[in-house]
Amino acid sequence: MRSTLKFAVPLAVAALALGACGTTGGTSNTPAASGGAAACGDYKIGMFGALTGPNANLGIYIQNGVNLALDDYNKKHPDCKVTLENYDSQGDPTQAPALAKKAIDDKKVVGIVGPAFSGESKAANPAFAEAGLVHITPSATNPALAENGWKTFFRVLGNDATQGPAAAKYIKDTVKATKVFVIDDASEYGKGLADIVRQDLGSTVVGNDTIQQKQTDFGASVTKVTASGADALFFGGYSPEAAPLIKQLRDAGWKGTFVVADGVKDQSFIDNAQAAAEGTVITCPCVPADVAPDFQAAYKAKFNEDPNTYSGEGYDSATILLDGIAAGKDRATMVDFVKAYDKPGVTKQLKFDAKGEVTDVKVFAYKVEGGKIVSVGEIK
Amino acid sequence: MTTTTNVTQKKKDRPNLNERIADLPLPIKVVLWILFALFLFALPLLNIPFITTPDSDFGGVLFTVSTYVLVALGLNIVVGYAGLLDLGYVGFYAVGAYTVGVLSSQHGSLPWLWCVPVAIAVAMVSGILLGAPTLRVRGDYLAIVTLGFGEIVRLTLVNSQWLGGAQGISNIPRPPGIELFEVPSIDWSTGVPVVDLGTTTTFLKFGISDFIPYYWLALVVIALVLVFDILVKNSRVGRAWEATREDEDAAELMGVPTFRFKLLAFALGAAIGGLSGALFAGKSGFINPQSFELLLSILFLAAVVVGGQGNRWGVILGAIVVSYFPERFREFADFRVLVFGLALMLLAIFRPQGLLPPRRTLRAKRADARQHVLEEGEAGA
Amino acid sequence: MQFLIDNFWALTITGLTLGAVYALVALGYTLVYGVLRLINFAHSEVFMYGTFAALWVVMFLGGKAGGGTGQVIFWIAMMFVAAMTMSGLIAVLLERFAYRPLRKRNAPPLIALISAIGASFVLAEIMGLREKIVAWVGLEDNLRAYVRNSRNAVGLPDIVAKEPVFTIGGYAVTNVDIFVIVGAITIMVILDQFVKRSRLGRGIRAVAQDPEAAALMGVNRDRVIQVTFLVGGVMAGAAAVFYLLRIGITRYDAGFLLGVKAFTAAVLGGIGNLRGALLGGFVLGLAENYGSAIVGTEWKDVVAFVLLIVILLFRPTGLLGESLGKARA
Amino acid sequence: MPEPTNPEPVGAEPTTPTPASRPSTPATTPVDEVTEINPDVDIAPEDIGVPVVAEGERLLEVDTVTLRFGGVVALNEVSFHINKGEILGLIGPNGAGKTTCFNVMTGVYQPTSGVVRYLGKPLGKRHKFQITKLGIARTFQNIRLFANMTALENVLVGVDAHHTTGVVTAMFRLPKHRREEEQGRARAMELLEFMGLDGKADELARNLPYGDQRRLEIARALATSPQLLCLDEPAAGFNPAEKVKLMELIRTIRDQGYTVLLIEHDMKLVMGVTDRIVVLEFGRKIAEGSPAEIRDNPAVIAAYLGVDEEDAS
Repeated sequence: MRSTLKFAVPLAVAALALGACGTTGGTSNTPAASGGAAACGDYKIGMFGALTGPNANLGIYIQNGVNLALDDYNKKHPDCKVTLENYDSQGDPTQAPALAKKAIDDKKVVGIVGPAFSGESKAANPAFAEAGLVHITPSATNPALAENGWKTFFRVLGNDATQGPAAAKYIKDTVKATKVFVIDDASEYGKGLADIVRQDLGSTVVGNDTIQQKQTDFGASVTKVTASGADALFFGGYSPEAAPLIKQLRDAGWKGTFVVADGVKDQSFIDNAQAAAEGTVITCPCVPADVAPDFQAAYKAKFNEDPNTYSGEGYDSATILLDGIAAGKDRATMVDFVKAYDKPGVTKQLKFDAKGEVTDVKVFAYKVEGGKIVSVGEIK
Repeated sequence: MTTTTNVTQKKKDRPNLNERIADLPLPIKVVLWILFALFLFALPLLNIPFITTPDSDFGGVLFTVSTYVLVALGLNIVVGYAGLLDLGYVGFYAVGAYTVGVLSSQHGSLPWLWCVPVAIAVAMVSGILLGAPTLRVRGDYLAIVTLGFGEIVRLTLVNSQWLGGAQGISNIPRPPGIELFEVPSIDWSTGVPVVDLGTTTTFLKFGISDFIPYYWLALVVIALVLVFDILVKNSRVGRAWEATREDEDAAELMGVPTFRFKLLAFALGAAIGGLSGALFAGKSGFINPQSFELLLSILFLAAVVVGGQGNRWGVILGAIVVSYFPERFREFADFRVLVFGLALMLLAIFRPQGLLPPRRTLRAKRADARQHVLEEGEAGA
Repeated sequence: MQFLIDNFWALTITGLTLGAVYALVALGYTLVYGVLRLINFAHSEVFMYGTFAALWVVMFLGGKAGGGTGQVIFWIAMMFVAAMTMSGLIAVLLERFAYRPLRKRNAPPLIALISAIGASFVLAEIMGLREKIVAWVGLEDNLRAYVRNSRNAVGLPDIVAKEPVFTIGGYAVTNVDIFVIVGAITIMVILDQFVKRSRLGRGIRAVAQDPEAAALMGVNRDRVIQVTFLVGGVMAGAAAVFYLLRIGITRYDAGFLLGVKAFTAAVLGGIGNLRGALLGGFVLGLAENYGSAIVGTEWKDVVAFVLLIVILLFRPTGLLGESLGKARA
Repeated sequence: MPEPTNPEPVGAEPTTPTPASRPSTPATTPVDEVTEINPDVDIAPEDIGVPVVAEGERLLEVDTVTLRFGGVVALNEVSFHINKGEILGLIGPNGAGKTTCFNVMTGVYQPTSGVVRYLGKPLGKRHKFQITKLGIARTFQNIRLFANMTALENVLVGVDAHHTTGVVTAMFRLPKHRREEEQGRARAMELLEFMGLDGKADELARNLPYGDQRRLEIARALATSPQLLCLDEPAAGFNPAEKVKLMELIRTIRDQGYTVLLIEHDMKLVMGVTDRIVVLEFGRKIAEGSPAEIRDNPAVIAAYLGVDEEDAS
């Protein structure tokens, strides 16, 4: 006991010393706002998603988009800059609630871009909804998220329920496959999507398999696909598994069409699968980059690479919130602002329905050709 | 029993802290304990600079820390007392959480409080089911068997739609609360502590985003488990565990039914793991298999070993280190895990007995040192 | 079940190639366990560094699809050299910094596991952060191709064209399949002979059997331990090359899962037993494939672990028992 | 057998699992002050509900027991018996099968053929702890104390053999727990006092001097209130003065009502303390009789010829 007391005294002194320096170490490293304008609320927007750890890729692509939007805004509003507050959940639903609470307690945060994944969304969104803090997800595609009655929930991309039927349609009408094999990765995203495709394709599905995330050897799945005689394979999952899967399939001499969704729309898929990636069909509820060349150029100038999966969605989500700040909205009034929003973004027309889903959802088909992902038009 | 070795006599002139506390009169000790408990309860409201996590909600972090503490106490029975290396402890944690999830949301609508005893029971039974056939394999084999168990549990959760699959289980009810009064927090932003009436916590409202009441609940549960731990450890049961850990064959030949006691340790450990899982489910309202990865088992084990296996205060400290530091030092961002790994290595090298070694090793060391001195003395003479 | 019968050979051959990788990595666990009685938890990272070394050397040499036979052989040879060197080096460093200080302090056995876990985090994270680390040192311009997207998977250039060599039961066995299986077994036989016949091998066996007696007989224990780690690392390096040729990609966290599997294989065969590791690896590889065929791919790992538990129940020291110290190792 | 059988060769003790629990070896521990026992302390076996035979009747009987490990015959049709209240010596050169015989009698090994009868009934297939509860206790050739527990705790584990306190009883501190704990401590302290170790009750076992460790092992075995106390080379590593003390101790233990089986290398000690002696060689019994008979038995002399008993171990 005495140790605790002894310990407490110098701690208090240290705290006072810290306090004298002007910061408590308890607040974030926000640069002091310079503007003295009355309208300037010294606002922040939050970026909620995996920024470190094994799932960080996606989060960083989104964050890049958000940063680009912030740069645009701050260039236009040099007296009243908005800063970004990162809530790095590592994609882990266990960490998400405490981070959400942190964001809620920081009254300067007027809106959140994210949460990036569906799992962490389920853990964090109830708290946001309770606090009335707007959250626009650029990447969580689970359809059920919109069904929870969260008034603060918005999604700037089509959910799996819009993409799945489009993928099925493409396989049926364009690929004209008669025997389709469907594999999912047991993830919320992959399985959800694959189940919709299975349902829509009905009897043309000749076989099913489920792999696990982080699996690298697909010997048994490859045997199942080749033995089924399928001429097309739909894979619901992400690029780390898609690359070795198609590689091992091609090594085993399978010649059919490989169809995947937006989780695989990623340059690393092509880099890793190389020749095996050629001809892969990728569906994505995202507008081809050539539709928004300015965004692409700006992104490339800042980050020295092409915009990646969900960078554009990140940019759009942040832009909506920044427009709200420019319009003088605060946390309480932001919800209605977003609800009424209707402007073109870099990925699509940004307008939401009553559930918070974006209304203008187009699913595009892409193809891997010559080591590049090229658009082959909208799936109608 | 009082110790009357020359060690204590030699140290009489400068007694260490533990001994000084032990020498205090009982009423003062009780008062000190109460003050300490109050401090723990008030911790998330005090917002003490430097201790409070800057980048995540302190109440939420404290809750996470307290689940780790609970888990570490449970695992300590298995690893520290009975000497069984368990690398799949997260399995029981998951069983507890999912039992609550299934009964209260997925396939039923029981209130949380009813689910908790069931969760404990189911976890305990799963511990017995795993332990009964496998506790006969020894040492490191047990490690891989339990690791396998943890993975089997996780993969079953991922691949079984009945258990919600990868989507997990949402809308798990919260613990019942009574809203009595508001507790203000302390604000340090001006440098001096000021009572902040704007930021308050409702006493025992188990809400969606205020985690402080959950932390209080967890503290109470920890206190209960601690009392249980102390009572059981200081009995025939605790001695039987220790004897089994020290020398299984000799223990058996001294009349200890070692298998039965190992199984008991396993079951009790599992039950406590299940209890913390149930707490976690009640607090987060949503669970999915992602929260029960293999890595967590390893962190749990690290908590026990880093703290000092076999010493309950040590493993509590270990659990705090393992769960609090990564949250406190979020500013390391991407380098967090790297730094954590380095810290584990350094701790292993410089505190091989753990942060708070169990009494037995401490005393053994002291006695060894004394013997060393004696030998040197003889050699010199 | 019918599926398994129909595709028996396809499942068997692919299972064996996977098993070969498990077996080689399992050797590292088994050797270290035999000598030190500890689970070298960080061995998975030793393997992972091997995969990167092999990959980088191919990138450095400009390996790509369509090389001539001589070129391909040269690339693969260099992959082995690079991976074995890297893995061996990492293993030795691991011993030096994570284990030896503990041994000197007579730490309890479990604490070594913690140190190993720490080392495993450190090694994996260094690889996962290589982009930032290289930028720190200021070499990002020179090394960009090697460190880009360091949290992402990286693919091996298609240096080997997989050609069917012969067909068995409807499955076209490829050159890579044959290379992996035959290569792994050859390396195992060489190791077996090394441990059995060489002076160092005898030292390893002596320490495994009775460290104190070995010390009295003049065996330098530290050196033997170092050699054991080195040999285990080199084996993991070889496994890394086979893995890359078969799977084609690697990632900073690729070691973890494979390490768990390889350790399972080692225990399955009887940890501390070299031939047990070989047998355990192959059994595990086959079991995973057959299991996937019968109960579904999603239960593949469950099948592997259930098999392990069942085998340990009936043979508590694994299929072949613990015997690094005994003559038949 | 449910437990994995020990694959080690005949007579070898199972090795201790971890180095931490290995007690210090006699070579490195200096022999401290010789602890005196207190023969007056009453340590008579407690009534543990086991039927007791009358003084001089057969307590345990080894009936044509054979034990094979693979192809090796460790015991070959060995028969002898122990009477209540006597001190029986079991001797033989190294590798004669003494410890193996011992292990058969304490249930560590099951005989391949033949039977061990205890109180007239076959011992049969039982768990080791059950045999202890029946009243057979043993010490170990190479000390196997619970190294990181105190001397008192070591003895308490032995006393606990006949206790039934479980988790629930302990958790609620039910009267049974309190009663068992009080009685147990009293008995344990009695035993420690008898051994002259009462001043070291709170020392860790591993820190005790070698002689005290030996004595503590005996105390721990006595704590299980055995009908039959089996001592496996209790004099190993002792100097002559200590051996004399040990003889005294064994006699006192017998006088307090215990039956003692003694395995020993040291002929002088065995001859001096035992009532009867059984001699084994290569797994066979070659002689049985009073010390005087054994001393003159030509087969025994042949077996021991050239073997220096003092250095044998």
